[in-house]
Amino acid sequence: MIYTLIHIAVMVILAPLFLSLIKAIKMWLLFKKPLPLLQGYNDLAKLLRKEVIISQEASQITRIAPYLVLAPLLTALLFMPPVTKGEWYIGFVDAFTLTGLLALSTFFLMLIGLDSASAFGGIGSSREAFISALVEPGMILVIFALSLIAKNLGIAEAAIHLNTHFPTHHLASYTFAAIAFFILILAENGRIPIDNPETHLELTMVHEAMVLDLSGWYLALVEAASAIKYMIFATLFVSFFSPFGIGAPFLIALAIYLAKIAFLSLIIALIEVNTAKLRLFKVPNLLGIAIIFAFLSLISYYMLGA
Amino acid sequence: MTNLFIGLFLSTLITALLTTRLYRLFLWYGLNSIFLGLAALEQYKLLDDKALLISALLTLLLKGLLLPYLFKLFALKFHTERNIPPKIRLQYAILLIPAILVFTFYLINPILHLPGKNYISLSIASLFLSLVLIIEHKAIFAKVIGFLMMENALFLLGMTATEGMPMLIELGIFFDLLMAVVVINLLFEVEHA
Amino acid sequence: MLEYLFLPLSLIFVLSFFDVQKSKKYLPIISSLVLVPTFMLLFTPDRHYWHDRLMIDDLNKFVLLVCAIVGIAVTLALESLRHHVKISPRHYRRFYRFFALFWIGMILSVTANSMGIFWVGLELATLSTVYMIKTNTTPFAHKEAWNYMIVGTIAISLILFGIILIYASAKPSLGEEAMLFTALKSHISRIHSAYLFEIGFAFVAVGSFIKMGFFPMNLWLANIERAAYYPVAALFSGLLESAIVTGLFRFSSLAKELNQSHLIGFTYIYALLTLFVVAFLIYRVKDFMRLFSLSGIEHMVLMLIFWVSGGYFAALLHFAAHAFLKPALFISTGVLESRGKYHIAGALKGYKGFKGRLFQILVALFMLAIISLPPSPMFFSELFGFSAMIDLAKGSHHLLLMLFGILTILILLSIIFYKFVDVYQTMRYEGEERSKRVYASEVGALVLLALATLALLGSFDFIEKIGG
Amino acid sequence: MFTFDPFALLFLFFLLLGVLPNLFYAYGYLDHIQRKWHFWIHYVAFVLSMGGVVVSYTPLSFLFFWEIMSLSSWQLILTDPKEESTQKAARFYFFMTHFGFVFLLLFFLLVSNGSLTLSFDKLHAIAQNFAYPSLLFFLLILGFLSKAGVVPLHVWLPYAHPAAPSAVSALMSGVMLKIALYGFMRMLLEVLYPWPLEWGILILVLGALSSLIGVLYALAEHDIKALLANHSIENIGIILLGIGMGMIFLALKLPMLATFAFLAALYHIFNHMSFKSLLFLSAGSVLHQTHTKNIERYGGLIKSMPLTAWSFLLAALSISALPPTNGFLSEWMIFQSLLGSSSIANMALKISLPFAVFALALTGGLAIACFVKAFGITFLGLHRSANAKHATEVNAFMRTGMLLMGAVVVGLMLFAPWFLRRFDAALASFGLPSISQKILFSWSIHSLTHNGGVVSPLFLLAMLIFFSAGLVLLAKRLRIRKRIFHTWACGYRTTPRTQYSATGFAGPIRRFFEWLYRPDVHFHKKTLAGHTTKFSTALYDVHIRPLFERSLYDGTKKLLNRLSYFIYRFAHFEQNRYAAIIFNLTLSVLFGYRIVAHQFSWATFALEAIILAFTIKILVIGEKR
Repeated sequence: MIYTLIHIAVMVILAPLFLSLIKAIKMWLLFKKPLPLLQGYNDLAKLLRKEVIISQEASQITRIAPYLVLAPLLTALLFMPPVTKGEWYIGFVDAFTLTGLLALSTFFLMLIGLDSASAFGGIGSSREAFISALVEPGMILVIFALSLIAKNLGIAEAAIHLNTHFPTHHLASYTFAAIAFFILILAENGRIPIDNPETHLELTMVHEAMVLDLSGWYLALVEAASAIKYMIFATLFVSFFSPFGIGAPFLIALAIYLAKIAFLSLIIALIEVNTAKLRLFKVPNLLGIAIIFAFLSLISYYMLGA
Repeated sequence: MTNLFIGLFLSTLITALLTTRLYRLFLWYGLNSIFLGLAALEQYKLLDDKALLISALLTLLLKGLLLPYLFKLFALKFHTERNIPPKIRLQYAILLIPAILVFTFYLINPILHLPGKNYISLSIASLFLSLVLIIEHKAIFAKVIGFLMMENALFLLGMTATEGMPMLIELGIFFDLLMAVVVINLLFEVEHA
Repeated sequence: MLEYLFLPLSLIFVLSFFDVQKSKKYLPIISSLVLVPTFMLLFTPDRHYWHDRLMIDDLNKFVLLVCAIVGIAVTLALESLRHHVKISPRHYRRFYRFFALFWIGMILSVTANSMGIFWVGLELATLSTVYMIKTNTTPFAHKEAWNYMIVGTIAISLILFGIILIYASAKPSLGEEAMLFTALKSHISRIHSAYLFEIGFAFVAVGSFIKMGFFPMNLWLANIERAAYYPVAALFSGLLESAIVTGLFRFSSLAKELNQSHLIGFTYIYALLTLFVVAFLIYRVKDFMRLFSLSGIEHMVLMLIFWVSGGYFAALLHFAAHAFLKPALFISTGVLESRGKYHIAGALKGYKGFKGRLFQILVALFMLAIISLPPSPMFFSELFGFSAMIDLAKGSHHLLLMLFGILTILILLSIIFYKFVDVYQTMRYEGEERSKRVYASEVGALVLLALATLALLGSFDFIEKIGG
Repeated sequence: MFTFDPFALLFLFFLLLGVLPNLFYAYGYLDHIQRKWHFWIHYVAFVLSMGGVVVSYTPLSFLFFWEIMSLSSWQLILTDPKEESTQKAARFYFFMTHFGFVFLLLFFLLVSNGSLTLSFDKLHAIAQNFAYPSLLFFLLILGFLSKAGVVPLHVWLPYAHPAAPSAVSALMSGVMLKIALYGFMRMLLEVLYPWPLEWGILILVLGALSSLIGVLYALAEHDIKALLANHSIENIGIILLGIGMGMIFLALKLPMLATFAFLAALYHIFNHMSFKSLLFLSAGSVLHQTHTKNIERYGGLIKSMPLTAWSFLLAALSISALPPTNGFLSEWMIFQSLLGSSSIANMALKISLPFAVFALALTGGLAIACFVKAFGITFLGLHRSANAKHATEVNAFMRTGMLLMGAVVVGLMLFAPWFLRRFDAALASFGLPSISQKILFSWSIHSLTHNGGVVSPLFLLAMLIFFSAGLVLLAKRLRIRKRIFHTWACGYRTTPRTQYSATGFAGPIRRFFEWLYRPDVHFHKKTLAGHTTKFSTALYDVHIRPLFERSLYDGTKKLLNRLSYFIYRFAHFEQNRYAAIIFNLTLSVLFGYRIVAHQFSWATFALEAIILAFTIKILVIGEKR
């Protein structure tokens, strides 16, 4: 129990670190001076100090929604696979609940975009609605496939099971699921080629456009939420697709876990550096690939021997 | 003898079909009714049925003489056009009339072995022929004559197929016939009023 | 008791030779006197009159009662005919005279046990309607009167032809008795030549179908009802058709005993054809009169197939419901069309006062009742009728074919349903609101018919007994 | 005649939940209705007839109340019949319900052997002996599911439901559609069981199709009530997914899983009633105040109508299946029963089930998008028209109605286990095994498979409240200062016209599904001096007609028109040719009798045809002049 709580705390606390890490790697690869890894914390700290300015046009929603953007994600953290085996964890929560919680967060985020009557918030919400509508089926299908491979619908249970029974018979469907899930990580977290988190051109952005009218504490909440969201996805990815090392003692296991996430961040940074952002209406093509791979994963699981 | 009269009955009907003059049509109708009456008299002699005698006489008097006369009077009174060319081409009519006769025999074929059943086919044939009479004329008088011919066909059927209908029914039919004439008269009158 | 039925009618006939304008207040009262013997007949056991040529059985009693109510309603409505159309006193008197004759013929043919008497009554009724149509003095009416004269008499002649053939087929074994429905029914197995009988039945059926305006004569009836004054149409649908349908019921139950599959095949094919054409004609209809007369044809078809399928209760209920509803609608067309023939839009708008409101509500209800929405008796009759048809289909060798036929009928009925809903909405909610006058006599007639329809709902047991 | 078995009682309870808040609301709504008596009479008749349908236990009474239900709802649509579109919708609706009734009637006639007063429990034996059970099933589908608005029989629904007064729309969408499903389930479970696997698959496919198409068309809709009506199609599809899974499991002899799926379907039936009613009620309040259904003319209403807005938000969360609302719970259950497919042996079925999962998931995603749009455009931002500016909160009765319905929504969420036990008991009366012991532990719902998931609405709710409260406390602790001022908005001034419109919001999705929508786009702009990119005014207008309307409905209508025209022409013979027609008629009838009654041969039949053709040509048609 205590280890699980520590794990959750680590996830919350280290969340901004990994986003900064990606950014730093990217800058380093582009021969820029990389930003310090603690930049994310600095940003948050600055935001907390600042005064909140609420748009004149905004309603109660702006005051409430940021909490509801973050709270579902924090709740979702409770259901993450544990870093070590034999530890107490919440194992019964399945893909549908998890995606539901993520969607709840996105729902309020989109409302924020519409609340301040600015055209850019609308753009952001509209695009986010479009992308997340297409992400949701892919997400559910992937996790469904994984839970079939792991023979358990619970996310945490499945991760544990994958560690003990590595699916050597279903490697094809396992790989397909990995590819699909990876694309979904990019899409859900607003990474290139779906969205550019560092863009300064309003017309091309998705996530940033929605929060354009937020400031101070509220912005901090939303930023923290996006960091935690990345953490959730990264945790899911590493515990599903590299289910190694959780047999180790807690501290070693935690270290392995963090290393895996850092490695994942490195890959994402590499991809971001090497690809251009897709036009909005090309995005479905990428998501379509994810969905098809998810389907393939399911079907090959069935076909190649259940 | 009955055969002969019925044959003549049919031939007057066919002739009426080809007539182009109104008064001639009345004449054929009268003759048609008279042959029918005569056939009925023959039947009466054969069956000795009083009812048949009465209807035969009524037919002779009423349909054979009175009605053609009345119609002529009407036609004079209302200045009716006397030239009534049939609408169906002669070429078609020549085919149609025998075809109808063949058809009725074909229709009755399953029961032709029963006595007197060929009369049924003949009367169905005359029913169809009088329908043709109605079809081929536009003039109201010709249509009415067609209708009356049909009545004759009915009588022929009743007389030959059933060896005489019940008296009461026969009288009812005659009553209705008269009624029809009254109505026809009224219709004409209103039209000319 | 039967004799008394003719008494009020003869009285109307005699009165019509005197000044009707003065006596017309009494006419409805006189005609409602018919109810007295009708009701008394209702409680007398089955009886035969005049050497079995006339008879009173359950079916007759029922039909007589229905006809009496419709007749009274029409006499009531006739009172205000002058307000809606121009009519000279002389023509008015003649109208009444022929109306009385018509009714007498009707009663004769309904109560007939002898096929001959049935025919005589029918012919009497038919010929007297010719003049009733002619009361309207337009050239169109004149032409249609002649058409009715010719076609009606041809149809009637075909019926007689059939009757003679049936008589001929049965006479060798039954003698003079062969003219009587009852005798035929009880000795049907003794008929030698079933083929002759069937040919005869075909003639009777064709004649009756023409008279009822089945395919391909559907336009004819609609034209005539269009040409005549609206009470004539009401009489047509309420009385004349009733008489023919009753006769057809009797003939078809004979034919059914003889060879059921032929009868079913024949009527079903015919009914499908007719419904097919009628449904599409209704779909394109543009005035009330044609709408109602075409739907009258539709209901006749339904009654007939219900009857031949063995749904006697359904057929009778449908018959009675139709006999009440359709004349009511026809009577109301006098008011509905007071702005001109083709003004469906807004026809049911602009009624003021108690009479007007009542009229509006009643007509709206009648419109909905005629498309068999509950709780109209037609809803139940159609339900039970179709259940009889399904029952028949299940017992037959051509289950799928029959089911397909029934489904087709139902779908065609829903096309008609659509049109009626369309017309209902158009007359109620579209068009401009213009005031229209409604007269007490019409509303009275409608109320009477509405009450009669309601009474039907309570008399299922009674009707069931007749069918059984 | 009538029954009060647990299943019927359950739906009576359902009716009570749906109608009671609605009554308050309808009373408050009354000042908007001119024909008050007309409204009340039909309203009461409508409610009573729905109750009648539920408790009916013979085909006769069932059909009777069913038609009364259609009749009264038709009249309710016509409560305010001034607009042309309302009349059209009413006509269309009434025809479609009658069309469904036809098949229903045929179904009942077939399974009752023609005796309509037989009670339902006797029908099973007859249905079993019927030679073509699939025919019965098709009739059932056409009869009930056309009323429930399942694709492709759904086209009337987005027209009809919005045309009624809002209280009635809520009843029709929330309650009446479920009455149709009640009939469907009762007939399936009581009369038609057991069924082959394929029936279940068919229902599953229909459900998947309806849910996707419903939500896609909802997204493209600008009329708020039509949007909600389209969502009804979607949710009926979701319910059908549950029913279809239940049918599949029963056909595969997995009764426990079947019960679970049926439970999910029933639960979603209840949930959809609650949140759809609430949505219609709050949309009705908006409509009541702004006098327009066009979503583009709302905006900023959360400030003037807070209660309405919050109840809309509650219902929107629930219909979007966001945890921990009741809508989420029932969709979760349906999802779980879809995942139960891993215990199915049939390979083809197994492979096709992921598609249903996909449909359900995509539907969920699109529903979220749609309700962000509906809520955001309606209640957030600035007023987009004068109508919206003058809106105020509705009167107390309407507020009470919305609050009560909101209480139903929350109740369904909080007391989910209690409701599920009732559903379980109701299903047990059809001989399905009771599984409430297996899936319900204290306040959580377990999936039936041993390695399945668990969901606990209370836990999720508690966690969400815990975290939000913690964050709020943190904010208090940090003493966050707030100021209300202009925000940057990229340097533009925010006016009502700079806001995103609903059309724009749905733009990306509409563009992505353009091949499906095939929209009529009208783009008028006045260009300046021949420049294509410079213009003074521009009007962009998109109209999307329901799927299949063009092909199935307009096509049918065109066919009918053409057919009727030909028949009209054909029937209008020249009038003096009546005698000729009679001649041919008699000829053909006699000929027919001769052939059929005496000796049948195709040769004579052909001969007859030739002769008839000749006589018709000569006598009826005549020669061309």
